[in-house]
Amino acid sequence: MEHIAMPAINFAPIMPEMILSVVAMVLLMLNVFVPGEQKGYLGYLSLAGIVATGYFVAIGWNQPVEVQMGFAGAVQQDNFSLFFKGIVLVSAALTVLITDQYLQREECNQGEIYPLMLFATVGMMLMAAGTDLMTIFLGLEVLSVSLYVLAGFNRGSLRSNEAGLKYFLLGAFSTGFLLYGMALTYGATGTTKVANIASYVVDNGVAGANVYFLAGMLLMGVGFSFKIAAAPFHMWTPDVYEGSPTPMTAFMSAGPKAAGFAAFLRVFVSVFPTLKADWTDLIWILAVLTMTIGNIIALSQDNIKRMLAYSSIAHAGYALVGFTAGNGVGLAGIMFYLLSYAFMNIGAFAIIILTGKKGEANLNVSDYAGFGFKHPVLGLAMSLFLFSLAGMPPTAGFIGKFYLFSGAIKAGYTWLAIIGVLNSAASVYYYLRVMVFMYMKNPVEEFDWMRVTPAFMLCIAVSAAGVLIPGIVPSFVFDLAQKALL
Amino acid sequence: MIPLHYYLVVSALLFSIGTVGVLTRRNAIVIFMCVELMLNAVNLTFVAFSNFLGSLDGQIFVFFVMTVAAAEAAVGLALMIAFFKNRESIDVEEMNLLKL
Amino acid sequence: MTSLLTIMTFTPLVGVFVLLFINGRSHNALRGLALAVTVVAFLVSLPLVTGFQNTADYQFVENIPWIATDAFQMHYFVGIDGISLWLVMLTTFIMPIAILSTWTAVEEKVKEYMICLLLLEVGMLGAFVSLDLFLFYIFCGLMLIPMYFIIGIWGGKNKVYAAVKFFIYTMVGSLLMLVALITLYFKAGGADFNITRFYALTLDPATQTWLFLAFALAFAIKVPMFPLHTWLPDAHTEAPTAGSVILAAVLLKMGTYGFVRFAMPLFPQATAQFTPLIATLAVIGIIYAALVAMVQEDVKKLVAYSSVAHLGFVMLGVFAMNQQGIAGGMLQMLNHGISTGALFLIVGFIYERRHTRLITDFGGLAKQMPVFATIFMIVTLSSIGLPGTNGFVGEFLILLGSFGSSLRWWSVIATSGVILSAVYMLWMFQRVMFGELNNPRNQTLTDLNAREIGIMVPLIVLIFVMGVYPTPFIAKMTPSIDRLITHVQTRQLALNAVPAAVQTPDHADCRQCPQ
Amino acid sequence: MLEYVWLIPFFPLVGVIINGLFGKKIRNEAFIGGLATAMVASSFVVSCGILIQLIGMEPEQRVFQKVLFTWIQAGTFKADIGFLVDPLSAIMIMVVTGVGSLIHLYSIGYMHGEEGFYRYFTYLNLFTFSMLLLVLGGNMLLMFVGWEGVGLCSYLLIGYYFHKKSAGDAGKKAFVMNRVGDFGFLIGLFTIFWWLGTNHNVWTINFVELKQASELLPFGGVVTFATLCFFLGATGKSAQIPLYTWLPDAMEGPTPVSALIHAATMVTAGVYMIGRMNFVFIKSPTTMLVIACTGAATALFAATIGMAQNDIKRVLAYSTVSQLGYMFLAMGVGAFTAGVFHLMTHAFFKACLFLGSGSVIHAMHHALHHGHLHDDPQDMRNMGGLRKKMPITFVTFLVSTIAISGIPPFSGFFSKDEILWQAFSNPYHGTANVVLWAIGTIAACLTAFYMFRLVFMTFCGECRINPKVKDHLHESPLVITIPLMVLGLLATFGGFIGIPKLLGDLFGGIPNRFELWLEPVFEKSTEYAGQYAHAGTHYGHSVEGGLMLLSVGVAALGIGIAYTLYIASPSIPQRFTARFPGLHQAVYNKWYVDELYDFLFVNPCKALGRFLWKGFDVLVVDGIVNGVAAVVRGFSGVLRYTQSGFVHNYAMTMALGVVVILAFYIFR
Repeated sequence: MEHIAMPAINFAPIMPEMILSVVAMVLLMLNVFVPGEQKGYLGYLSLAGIVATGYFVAIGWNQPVEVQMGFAGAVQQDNFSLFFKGIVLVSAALTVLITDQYLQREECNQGEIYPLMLFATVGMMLMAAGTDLMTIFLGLEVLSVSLYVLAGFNRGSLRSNEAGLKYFLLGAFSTGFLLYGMALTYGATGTTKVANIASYVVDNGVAGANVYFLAGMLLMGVGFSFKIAAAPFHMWTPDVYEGSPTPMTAFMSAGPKAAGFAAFLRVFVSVFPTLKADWTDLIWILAVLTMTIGNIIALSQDNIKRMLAYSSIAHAGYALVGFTAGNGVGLAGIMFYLLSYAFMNIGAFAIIILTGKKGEANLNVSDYAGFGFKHPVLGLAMSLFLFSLAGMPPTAGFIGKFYLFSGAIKAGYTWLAIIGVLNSAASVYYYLRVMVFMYMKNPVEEFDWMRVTPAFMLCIAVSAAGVLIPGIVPSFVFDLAQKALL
Repeated sequence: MIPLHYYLVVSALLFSIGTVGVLTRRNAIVIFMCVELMLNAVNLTFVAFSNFLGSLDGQIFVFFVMTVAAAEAAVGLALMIAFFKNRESIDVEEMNLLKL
Repeated sequence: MTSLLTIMTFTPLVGVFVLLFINGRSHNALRGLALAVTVVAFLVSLPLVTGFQNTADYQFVENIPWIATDAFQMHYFVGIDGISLWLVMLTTFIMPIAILSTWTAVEEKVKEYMICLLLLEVGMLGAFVSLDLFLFYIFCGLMLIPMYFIIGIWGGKNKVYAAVKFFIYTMVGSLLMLVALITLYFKAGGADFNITRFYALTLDPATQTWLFLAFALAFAIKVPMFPLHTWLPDAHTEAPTAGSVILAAVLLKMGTYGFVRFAMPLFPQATAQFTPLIATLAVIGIIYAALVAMVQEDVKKLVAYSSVAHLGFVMLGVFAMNQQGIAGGMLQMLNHGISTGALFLIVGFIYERRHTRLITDFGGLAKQMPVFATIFMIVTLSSIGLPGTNGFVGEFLILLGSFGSSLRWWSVIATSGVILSAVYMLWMFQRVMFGELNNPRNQTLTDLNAREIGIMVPLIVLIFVMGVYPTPFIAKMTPSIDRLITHVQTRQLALNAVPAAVQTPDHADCRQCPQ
Repeated sequence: MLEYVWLIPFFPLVGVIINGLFGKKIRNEAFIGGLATAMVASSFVVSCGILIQLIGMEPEQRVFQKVLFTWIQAGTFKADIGFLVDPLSAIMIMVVTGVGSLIHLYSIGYMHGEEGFYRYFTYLNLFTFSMLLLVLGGNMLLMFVGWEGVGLCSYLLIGYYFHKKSAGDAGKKAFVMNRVGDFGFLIGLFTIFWWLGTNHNVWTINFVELKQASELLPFGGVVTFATLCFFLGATGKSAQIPLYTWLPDAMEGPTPVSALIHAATMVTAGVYMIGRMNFVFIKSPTTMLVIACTGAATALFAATIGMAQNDIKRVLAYSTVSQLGYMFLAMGVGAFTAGVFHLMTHAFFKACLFLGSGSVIHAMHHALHHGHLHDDPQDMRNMGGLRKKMPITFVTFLVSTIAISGIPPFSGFFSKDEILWQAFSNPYHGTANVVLWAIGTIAACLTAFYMFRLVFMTFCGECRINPKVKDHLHESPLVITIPLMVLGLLATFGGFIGIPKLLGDLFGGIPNRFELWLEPVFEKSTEYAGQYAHAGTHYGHSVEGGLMLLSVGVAALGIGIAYTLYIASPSIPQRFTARFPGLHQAVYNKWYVDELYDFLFVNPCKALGRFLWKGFDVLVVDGIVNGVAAVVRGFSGVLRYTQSGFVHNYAMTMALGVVVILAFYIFR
């Protein structure tokens, strides 16, 4: 029997994922030995792990292709994936900072949450780096399975149970579509590697007329749309976001959305560029529906978590506007926007956690009456995040939207940009509503139960910086995004 | 040899049955079973294509899908148990705390 | 000094940072500091006037790359010309007055209030000095936020409604303008947002029409022009005094200034095309607002509607597109800033004393408050454009200019607005100040104190100075206005000469462009 | 001296500043009043100097301009702060400062003890300043400044007793009506400016330059439009139909104010303006006819109302309106000199009449106040027999009444007769001349009637004041009577500077100095008139003399009727009113014109305003805005129910989405 030649494996592309997985497993072990009230230390450890991972992400920037490629082209740590990995790590890191206190308050102090988050992060990074449908699928599933658990993490809470179960059922359902799409694509092209599919498409002139191929593309689109919560595949979002433990909501709204976009873009932009005319129709319909439905339903929400869930749907819609444009500005805009969105949304959720009471109470918009003056700094931060979500200058939210809509206009989708800005204008109403209560109503609560720990302050400060600095000097972030284009 | 289309039609039918099952059944476990049916329909497609194309990729994919399905089942059942403990039912119609 | 504009614009921002570190309870320190900061900003701005050359060039220019990516080049490009010079001065001048006016009116959350005011000043100054369209947009947006809080937090009974209405109204317009702005950018080849480069552009008429409409909508909301004015009475009525003053004196000018600086020179053809429409709306605004003002029961609302009428005059003058009209319009912007600002201060004075603004609650105040009566009278007269006061010069030039332009009949109708303005202002004055002093609560009113008189004196002086000797004001803006007119008219002629076919390609082609 | 023409308006301005800023602190009435009077008197002195200097110059050189600085310059438009001295403005400044000084002096006595004494004198000085700007202004815009300025002062002074609602209303009414006129003035200015500019590249509003450029103006057409606009301005300021209703109400102001503003100076501004721009007006025969007709109609109409009023000042007010009508009649028939002449003589006798009535009211008020009575001190029915109590007032009042009635040789005779004669004989209006003349003559009869009615009711017969306070009626102090006497003298002899040629020849060739003096001002008019006026009939001296006698005759007739009705058989008026109650009511209520205006303009405006506010602004515009918001919110409220919470629905939506997308792609 011949030697099975061990292929030369380039581990560099999955270095970040490996490190994070190892940290996650170590944490899983440690968790057994750490007593309940000190699970917070696991958080710091995972933060260390994330930082270490971040280091490897950073050094991967601008490496030559042979260093980026690994596993026979199944993963590629190109700038594109690195940017998304950055977004994912940022959301993970920020979320870790605000988790512990929440868990203690809700008395579901299980250490497993950290490894699970890290695994989810690994999955997301894999999605971003995957250049094979298989890798993407695996990454997506690692993410999803972890998220199902995270959504239902508060076992004692029926709402959390319900969120987890709903997410699970619908997620699995959507996985079916995604997989079917992958299978059909595989059938049409004979390969699962993104690059090979692309070249096959070009070489054989496969076009929208090929039923397998077309159906495969569309079904994959559906699968990814579910992940990024695009209408009409968004319906899980409000329920799951509302029911999940708040830090996990923050996490879910930022990270997985970014990862979903990474995979979505990877597959559609690099595989089907010649079919752009075909898939653009799909994307703009999704964009319009997503923006509009998200914003309009958000208008009548009283629960701030649920409101932000709808707002997150709307934001996916804005990003899809950039996707529709499909040009450099639009796509870089998506990346810029998702990064900014991670900062502003997690920042907002951090404050929501602070002001919440045990049992997920005190989450109504009206509960914020007078908050802005009771806690000026937090109020200011919250206003900043909300203004950024609303897209007011000089925040990153504005610049991001500016890029997205610019992309659309550049590509000739001026009307789409107009729908986008009208949506933004409508969205202003519900963001302002929070501020109306924060500043313009007399306080009902004293907010004396709030405990602002340094970790929280760090999270909020970093988020605020992440919102404000790119808002004023966006060049460097946007430059990175442009260099990260596929 | 049985033409490819036969397999594909069967798998499409299976997929559709799974989908309809998801849409109509009330018991969460049964719904999940239907999802499994959808996944297996996809598996069938993969294998059929793999065979037809003479490429192993599809079969490898199937392994992954099966593994993932198993993991999903584990997590899913755990979630159902947790829900059942609190609600004493796994009827999806009773999952309606979160709405509007 | 080359960085004068930057220093001026960001002085209040420095003030904000200092304010952050002051104890929120030491109100007088907060007020004093805010006042000092605005006075410093005013002093810093004074060399702008003395150093201003009477040419059409942009002066005190600073141009620093700001956002420099492959796709977008935004510059921190600031400078002033005759058109913006006086508006900048108006802003720096009115701010200390606004802050002084709130000395006793705002007793709660003083720190936040002052911070809002100072931030507002940054936004306003920045918007006036921006020569980069993107920068202008940013500053415009920046302005909205503090104003929103000022109305919403320190406002009256219906403050939330007013604040949100103000914000969303303005947002809708400015967001559509953003789309137009980006479109313009790509039409111009996408190099940067430098306004002078956009001026040089030749756009096909269809594009101009759409872009003009978007710009015009944004600015018309800010002006506000009929029928987009309904946010104004609410915002004015609910805002605290300083808010109303600034809103009237400066924020509304953002709209008219936007027309002069952006909408008209950028889209000359469309300007010509829409002149009748805009003029019609302006004239309707003049008459309509006057009629509505006449029957108001709330003094502040009345003044707010008078603002609509005044700005209708401004729009009419600006669209007359001749020296007299535009100079009058520009002058009227300043006049309106001073007179209406002063009127809001006056309303603030009596509101602070009586906590009501209903006309029927007053009557006969002249007996109790003679100094106040005199000042009120002067300001009222300025507002109705009595010769010798500033209001006359502006209104006269506007009407003269529009009469000599294609807007002759509009001008005639607008002139009749002069009658109506006298009716509603004097009637209001009569009901508030004249008559029997029969309300017992009015019988204990005190006359203005030294601070209040001190606030009003500079305004009164300006009312007369600008009424009697407006020459320096007009002289400084004349070259810029000339350039504007020449620019617009040569472009209109050039475009009429070129057949529409040889224009930039329609953007439908871009869809196929590779990214 | 001419160089110092700016001093003329400057002095009153100093008064304004000092009294306005420090008057409240000063409190000393003698100082405040003295200062204000001294300032106007100084202006008078300067004016005299200028007049003397002008007289010393050749007639054609009597035009002098003094530019202080450029006021407004925008593009082709330029307006200076600059003064124009010519024979016309010289007369006007003499009248304004002369009569003004006397009235200032009078006011010191009349306003004694009033609250806001300083305010009164500030306003009065401000008025003088504005009026001087008006008459001295070297261009249309500066004239307009004065024009509006006097309107403002009128507003302020009418509303001087601001605690009275009627005073406030009257002030506002005056201002608004004036504004209607100003609207016309501005449009006229615009028209002339742009027409000359665009058609002949002559960009000016300066009177001297306009006079040169008037060659370029066409007859009729645009000039008719412009002059009609200007005339609208004049009707507002000079209380002509249709904008006269403010003047009677303006009597709410203190009486010296009525004398100065609403009799002697401000209300004649319209006449002055037409005189100033005669070279434009003359180019439009249509406008001239309109002016003449308006003037004549006003003269008659106001006189009818004046017959039935009981308030002493109201009678005088309607008389003023009526006399202004004469002046416009004169302007309209191209007798500019006669119009200005009547302006001057009217200033004398009407100021005297008003001051005299003021003296009466002062005395009445004093007496009634003493008895704590609340009778109206201005109502003539409470007066009577004051002749003995107030001899000086009576005499001056009487001579002025004779003057206004047009009895020779008092001043009014010369000016009024000249107007009537010109109305009859002018070459412009053809057959309309007779009508104009006839109306003027009838009005002259009525004038004599109601003026003597006034004198009889006030000064003659039984004293009808409450006997309790009868003994408290006194003659006014010297500070009041001196101005009366001076004005009485002027009213008596003022006419001699303008003796008509017919009479002058009779008395040994006395020239009509007034006409000669003003000749250079109206030279262009004469020139233009020659270009279109038809030769007309040349009437002989006999006709002129006959008409003169006739006018004296009708005046005498009016006096006679008044004597019959109010002295000889006082019961007739009662019987008359009993017989024709409707007519009397209509006349007494001023033909219901105020009510008509309320009905036509004021109320519809208010109703429209209210409708636009509540109906349009709030319902429609805001309704749309809020409606959009409400619809979106409502939509939101409905749409959120799609989020039913049931997994089945969610899955179904997804599945449907998939199907729709696939179908879309398959069937597209």
